[in-house]
Amino acid sequence: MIPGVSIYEILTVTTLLFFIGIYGFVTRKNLISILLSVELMLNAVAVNFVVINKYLYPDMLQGVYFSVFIIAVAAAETALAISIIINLYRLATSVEVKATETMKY
Amino acid sequence: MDFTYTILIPLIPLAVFLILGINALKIKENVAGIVGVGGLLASTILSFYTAFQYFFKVGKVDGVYQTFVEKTVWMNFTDTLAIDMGVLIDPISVMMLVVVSTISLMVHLYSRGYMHGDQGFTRFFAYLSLFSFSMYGLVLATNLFQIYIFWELVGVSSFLLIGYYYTKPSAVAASKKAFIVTRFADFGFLMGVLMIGYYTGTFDFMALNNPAALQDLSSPIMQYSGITFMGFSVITTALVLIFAGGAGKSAMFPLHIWLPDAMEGPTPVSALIHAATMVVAGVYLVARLFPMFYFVEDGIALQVVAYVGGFSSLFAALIALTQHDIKRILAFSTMSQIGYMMMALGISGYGGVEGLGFTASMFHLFTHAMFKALLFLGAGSVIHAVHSNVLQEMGGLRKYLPITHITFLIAALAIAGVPPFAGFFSKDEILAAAYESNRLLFWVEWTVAGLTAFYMFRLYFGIFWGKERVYKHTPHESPLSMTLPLMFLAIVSAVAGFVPFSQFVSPDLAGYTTHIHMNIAAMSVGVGVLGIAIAWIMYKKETDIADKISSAFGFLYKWTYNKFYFDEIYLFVTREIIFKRIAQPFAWFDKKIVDGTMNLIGNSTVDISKKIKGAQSGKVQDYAFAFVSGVVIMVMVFIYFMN
Amino acid sequence: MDILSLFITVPVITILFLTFTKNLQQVRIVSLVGMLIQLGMSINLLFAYFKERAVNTDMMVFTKDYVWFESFNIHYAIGVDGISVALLLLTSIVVLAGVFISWKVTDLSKEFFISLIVLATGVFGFFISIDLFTMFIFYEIAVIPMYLLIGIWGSGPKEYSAMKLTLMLMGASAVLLVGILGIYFNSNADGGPLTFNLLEIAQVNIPFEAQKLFFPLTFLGFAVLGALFPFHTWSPDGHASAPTAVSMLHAGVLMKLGGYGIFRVAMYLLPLGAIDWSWFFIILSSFGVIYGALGAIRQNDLKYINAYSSVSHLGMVLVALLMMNKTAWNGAILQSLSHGFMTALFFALIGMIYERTHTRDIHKLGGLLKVMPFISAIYIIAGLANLGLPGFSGFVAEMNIFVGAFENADLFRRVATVAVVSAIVVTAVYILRVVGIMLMGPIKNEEFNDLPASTWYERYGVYLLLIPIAGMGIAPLWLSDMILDSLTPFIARF
Amino acid sequence: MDFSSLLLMRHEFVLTAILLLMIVGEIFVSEKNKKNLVFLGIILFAIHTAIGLLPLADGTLFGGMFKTTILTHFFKSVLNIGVLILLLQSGDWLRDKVAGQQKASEFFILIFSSLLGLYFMISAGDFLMFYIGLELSTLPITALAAYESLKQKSSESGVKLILSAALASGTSLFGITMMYATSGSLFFDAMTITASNLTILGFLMFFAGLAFKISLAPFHFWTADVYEGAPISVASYLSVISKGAAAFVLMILLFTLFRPLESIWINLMYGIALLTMFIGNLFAIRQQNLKRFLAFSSIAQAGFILLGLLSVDKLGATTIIYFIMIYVFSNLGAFGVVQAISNATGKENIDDYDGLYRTNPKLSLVMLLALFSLAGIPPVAGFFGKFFLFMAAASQGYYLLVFIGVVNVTIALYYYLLVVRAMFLRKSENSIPHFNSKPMMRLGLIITVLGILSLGLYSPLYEYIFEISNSIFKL
Repeated sequence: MIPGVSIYEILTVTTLLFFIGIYGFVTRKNLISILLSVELMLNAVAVNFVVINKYLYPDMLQGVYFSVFIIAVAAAETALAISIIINLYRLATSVEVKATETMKY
Repeated sequence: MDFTYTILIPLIPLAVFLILGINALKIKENVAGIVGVGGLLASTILSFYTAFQYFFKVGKVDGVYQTFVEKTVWMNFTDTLAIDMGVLIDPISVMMLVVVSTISLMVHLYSRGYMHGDQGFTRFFAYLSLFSFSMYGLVLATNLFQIYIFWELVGVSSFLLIGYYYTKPSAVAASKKAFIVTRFADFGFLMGVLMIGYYTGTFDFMALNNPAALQDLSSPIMQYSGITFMGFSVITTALVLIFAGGAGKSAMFPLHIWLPDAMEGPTPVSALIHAATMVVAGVYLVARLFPMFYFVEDGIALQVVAYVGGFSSLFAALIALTQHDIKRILAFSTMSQIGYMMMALGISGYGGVEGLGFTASMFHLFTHAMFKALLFLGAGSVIHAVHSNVLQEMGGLRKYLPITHITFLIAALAIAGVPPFAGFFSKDEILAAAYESNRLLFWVEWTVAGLTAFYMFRLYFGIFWGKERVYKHTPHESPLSMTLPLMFLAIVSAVAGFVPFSQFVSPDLAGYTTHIHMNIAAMSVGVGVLGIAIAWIMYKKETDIADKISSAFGFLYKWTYNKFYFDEIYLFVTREIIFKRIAQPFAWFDKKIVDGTMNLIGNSTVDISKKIKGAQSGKVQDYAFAFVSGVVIMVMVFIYFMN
Repeated sequence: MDILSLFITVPVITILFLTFTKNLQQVRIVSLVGMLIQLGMSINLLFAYFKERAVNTDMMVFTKDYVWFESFNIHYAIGVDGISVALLLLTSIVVLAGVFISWKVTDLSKEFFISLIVLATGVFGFFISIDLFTMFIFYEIAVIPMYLLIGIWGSGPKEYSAMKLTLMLMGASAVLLVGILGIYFNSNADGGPLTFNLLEIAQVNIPFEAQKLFFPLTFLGFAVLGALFPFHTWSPDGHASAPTAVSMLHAGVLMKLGGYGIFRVAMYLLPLGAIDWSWFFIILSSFGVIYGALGAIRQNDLKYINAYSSVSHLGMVLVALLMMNKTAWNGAILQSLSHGFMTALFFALIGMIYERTHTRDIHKLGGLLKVMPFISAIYIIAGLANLGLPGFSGFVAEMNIFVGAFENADLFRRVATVAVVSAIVVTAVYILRVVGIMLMGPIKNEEFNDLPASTWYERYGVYLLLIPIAGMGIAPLWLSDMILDSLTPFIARF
Repeated sequence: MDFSSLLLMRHEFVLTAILLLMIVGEIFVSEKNKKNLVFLGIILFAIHTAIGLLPLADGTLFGGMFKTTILTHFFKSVLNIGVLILLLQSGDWLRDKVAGQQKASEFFILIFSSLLGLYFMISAGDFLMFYIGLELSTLPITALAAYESLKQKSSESGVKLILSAALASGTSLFGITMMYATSGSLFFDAMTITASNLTILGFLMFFAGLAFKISLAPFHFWTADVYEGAPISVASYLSVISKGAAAFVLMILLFTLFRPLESIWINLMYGIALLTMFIGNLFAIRQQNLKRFLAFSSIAQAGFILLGLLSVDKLGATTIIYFIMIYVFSNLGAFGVVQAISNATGKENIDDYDGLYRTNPKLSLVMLLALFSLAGIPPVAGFFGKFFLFMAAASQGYYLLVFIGVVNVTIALYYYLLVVRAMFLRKSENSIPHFNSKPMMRLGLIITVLGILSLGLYSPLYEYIFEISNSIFKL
């Protein structure tokens, strides 16, 4: 509950954040930065949960818990993704998206 | 009186056919001959016994010949409509039995000599028996459908016999032609039968040929006669269609084209099928339904019969003048004589002396069968001797083939209508009948009588007199097995005329007495003798008159020689129109359009999948984009529908 | 085990035995014995039927009913009437003949006979079942083995033909399935439970709209199998590529499923729809009659000729079915039977000729009557039977069709009738064309002179098919009366 | 508190136990015995499957976060059997190819944890549990997709999978937040779903995430690539187990939680079903690699599953579960054969199968049955599954959709027959030589074949599902 800041502003921000994430996902050339964009999306969601929880339903903490779990899962996800990307780098000596276009049609 | 045994008359030849047919390859020639002839002899005896019993034992009951029917259901169409199988014994069927048996027996005997040494001997006799079976069945038929069934069967046996020399392309073509043309006619016949069946509710002759019912428009068989088709009562239409079937079998104009080609068959076959018996089936059919033809709508259908018959006889006679193949000449003369019979039926009345035409027609059928069979068998004997059937390659054969010569002469005189031979009486009656009822047709037939006499004697002189030809090996008289039938038939054709035919056969089954009509007889004999005389002048000695005349009437000659180009017209219709213009486009349409569309559906599916493969680009970001846009589209669609 | 279920179990057992066979000889013996038993059973069934019919006046006799999927009210329900009895007899005879004819199949023979008998099982099942669901299952079971049979043992462009045939028939079954489901979900129109059972549905009066919607679907679904114009194109290619026995079975029996299904399902269950749509399908099918006949005139491949003549003959069946009276229907059933025997006989003979001369092009053949008299003579007989010569089954069937079709007095049906009748002429033309070119005339190819004569199994196969053709043609009364009597419940619906 | 209630989580506990056992084994078993861990894992899982079949009471735990009903119980057993077959089929591969690299037990650990995730997803009672289950089922598989660390394709598929998965989960989470905002709770029972715009927006985004897992068009693009790159057992796990579970969950959620939005998602399913069927089939037609081929075919199958959703009642639920069950067996059969051949020869293209029947008749017959079952040809099970789905759709009067569906069956039949053609019709001199498949593989295939042959004809099974599928509405 931040005084003077209505839920709408925050939600607008998070929504922007989410779509920036998507935009980044679709446009980045580098796998790592794509990963970062994914993180952006997830964080947007996490913030969403907290805010909705605090502003609309302050009597329970479901949203907060949820955001905690999101953060944890996101961490795991990132770790896994990074390891796979490293493995890919070992094989393709590149972390560009181009390196992942051998299978198509 | 019980005539059930007559069922054996057809069944015996059937049995023979099955025996010979199933092991055609095993049975030896002489065995086959004996079995075949024996079987037919039995049927013949039965037929004559039947005739004797029918006409003399039973005779007339209160002045009318009885009709005996033995039948059993063969197949049910509906509760009321069914096909029966059975035998119908009345004057004309008995008369036909006699004719068929006699000729068939003679031909069987003759064939034993004529076909001697042919490797298909057994097959030939099997076919002959099949034909005899079918013909008997046709003659004895109790209803339209039965007659149609055996009608088809005689057609197929004729097909088999014409194509007997199946390695000869011309024979194959002829047999095909014969079958298909008659089949085409049978299409009409069948339609007629269907119409009769539907509108009168029965196929049975006894029910159909009931004059009282036919004249009373409320009777069950005439109840629908009010319905008209192209201005005629449906019944009339049906009768005309049925006559079309008959015309096909009897080679009436314009369905006659198959008959000359049919001469490709062995000569005995031509004698049996294409001269004496099968080709007159059409006449028999009309005679069978004569009451219907006569009473329905005052015999409009009968008019058709008369004119078609009359025209055909003239048409055929003209063609016969110029042909060179002796069998074809005989074939055309057959056609013309059948035209006579049709015409006679056509102009006949019903009761008493009125029915002279009917009687005459049947009488002529009877006598004609005898002498025309004789002519063919004689011709066969000639061909057997000189191994050719072209007139130009013959001449002066009378001293080589004395018996054949005499018998042939008798037959020729008979057909030319010279008294006291059989032809004279029947032809005289026909002309008399025509004179009474239709002058135009009378004069036509009178001319035809002259023409007949002329071309017959052209043939006769051409073969047996004229200039001596050089033959590869000198011709010799045929064996007894062949000449015996000739002599027998010669005697018959000489005396058959004295049978008091009208006593036995008349439309109303009552019978009556006829006398020679002197003036008409004089006219017909006169024109006949005239024809003979001209032939004598032109062909007795080797002269060039014939060529002069033929060149004088150049194009007329060419026309008649080419049978008025009828074959060509038919060829054009079948080859050019039906095959090229109809069937071929159909085949194309099927291959390209119908099948094409089916394949198109399949191929286009595959093509689409080729086209869209790019979507699976392998770029994870494209996938993401697709994912997001998928969501967006869903949302937009939802918004569109909700608001 | 009841008398009818045996018709499925015996083939299945035969198949099981086949899987354990070691060599070609065993394969032949097993399949022959199995199918002999099958034939024996159908003959036995025929007499049993007559005996039963004398005391039992139900539409279907020997009915058995086992619940299968309770919640859908799907049953394994079986029963027969005169029609199905006749068709069962046809099937078992043709299958047995097929076994004889394919005696010489050596490549993967075990698999061949297995698939052949699987096909037969489907057909048997189809004819005995009175539950739409089981009917549909058997229908597809009968269709699918064709792919392997044509694809593996066929000739010519076999992969193309096999795929085309399978897909077109499956596409048809797509339409059919919609129709069947439509019937099912309207079978509670009178408030009863939903059911697939033919007899129960027949008691319900399905609303007219539903009938109008689902009749064409059901009709088409079956009619494609019945080679209705313009969905016939699978049949010429399929037959041309298929091995002999398969063509026999397919043209002789499988295509009959179409007409039977149309009659038993589409028309019996949806009479109003049938009346409403008949004009349209009469146009198609009567056109198909002429079309097939004319198509046959121009073909040079024996199998194509026969395939197109099948299109024409089965077109007659469809027309007759749509003519809506007992006589025509009787004709249709008889035509199904007679065409089944005749076309099977034709394909058998074609197979023999091809086996010897290695060509099916009639212009390459000639004068066969001299070199292989038995086969050629039978071919001529079959041809004459095919063009409806009295004394053979074709005549009986066609006359029933014609008379029945003629019962309709309105102009439209009259025209259709005349068109159909006129086919007898065209038929004669193409039959005689083949006979003239191929069997008669001089011998075209000297090698033909020393061709082997027909073997015992070929003769058995041929006789097996020839006897019923002649039998039906000479003494049709018992058969046609049996069928006529079974038609009463159908006519009652119209 | 009474711990006996925890027995409701029997599946989860037993599986966790096995999981830990495997880890322990991984740690303590000596190098040369690592191979035998494969047997250990399979045997343990077999035991787990057996235990799973024991009856289980309905009930909820953790205040409704975790629910189990006879239906979920049944479905978990289906998944167990599926995984068991899958393990049997990949056992030889693990022993011969992988065990050398000391990674055999990892495979089990990851598979089991993913399965655990599916369990939680299935019996989730609120979105948190659901989310955890979802991620827990996805992440290990992404690791497994990249399992063959020496193959670039494998890593590539791993990358593609994890990135797309992240995107998907992100999207669905965002949707969840919206629904949370409108309904004020994350507990399914406590949530009051109303057809407000925000809720529907949220639902759609959430659905996208689930659709990704079921690989419905247009969220399916990852499928083919991942399947191709990943090891076959992983591909088959993705296409059979996780897809099936996700479809099951989708059904439960739509039928219970999102019932208020029925009018909306019915149309949505209608459209998606059409799209998915066509996309799947049209792409499958021209595939050469069997893994891609099966990927697209499984997409098409998913499209058929949606037909069942159109009738929101017992019938729909039953047909869907029944179909999934049959689909598990059929697809495992197909994948099994592909794996057997790929293990023996490394060949994965349709052309390589030319003349297979003449060299390996048994395998070809298994493949034939599996493909016919996928295509829906009687009398094998697939036919019944499809037919009943069509009945479900038709029962609501969607005849047009049914028709299109059957047309798609025909298209599908075409490409399945292409494989049959290669195996049976074609002859080839360099066709795959004869080989005897390993005992475990053989066992796995035999089980699938038995399933394919019996499941359809044995009606009591369907009736049983029909009985228990009531409980879905009690959730």
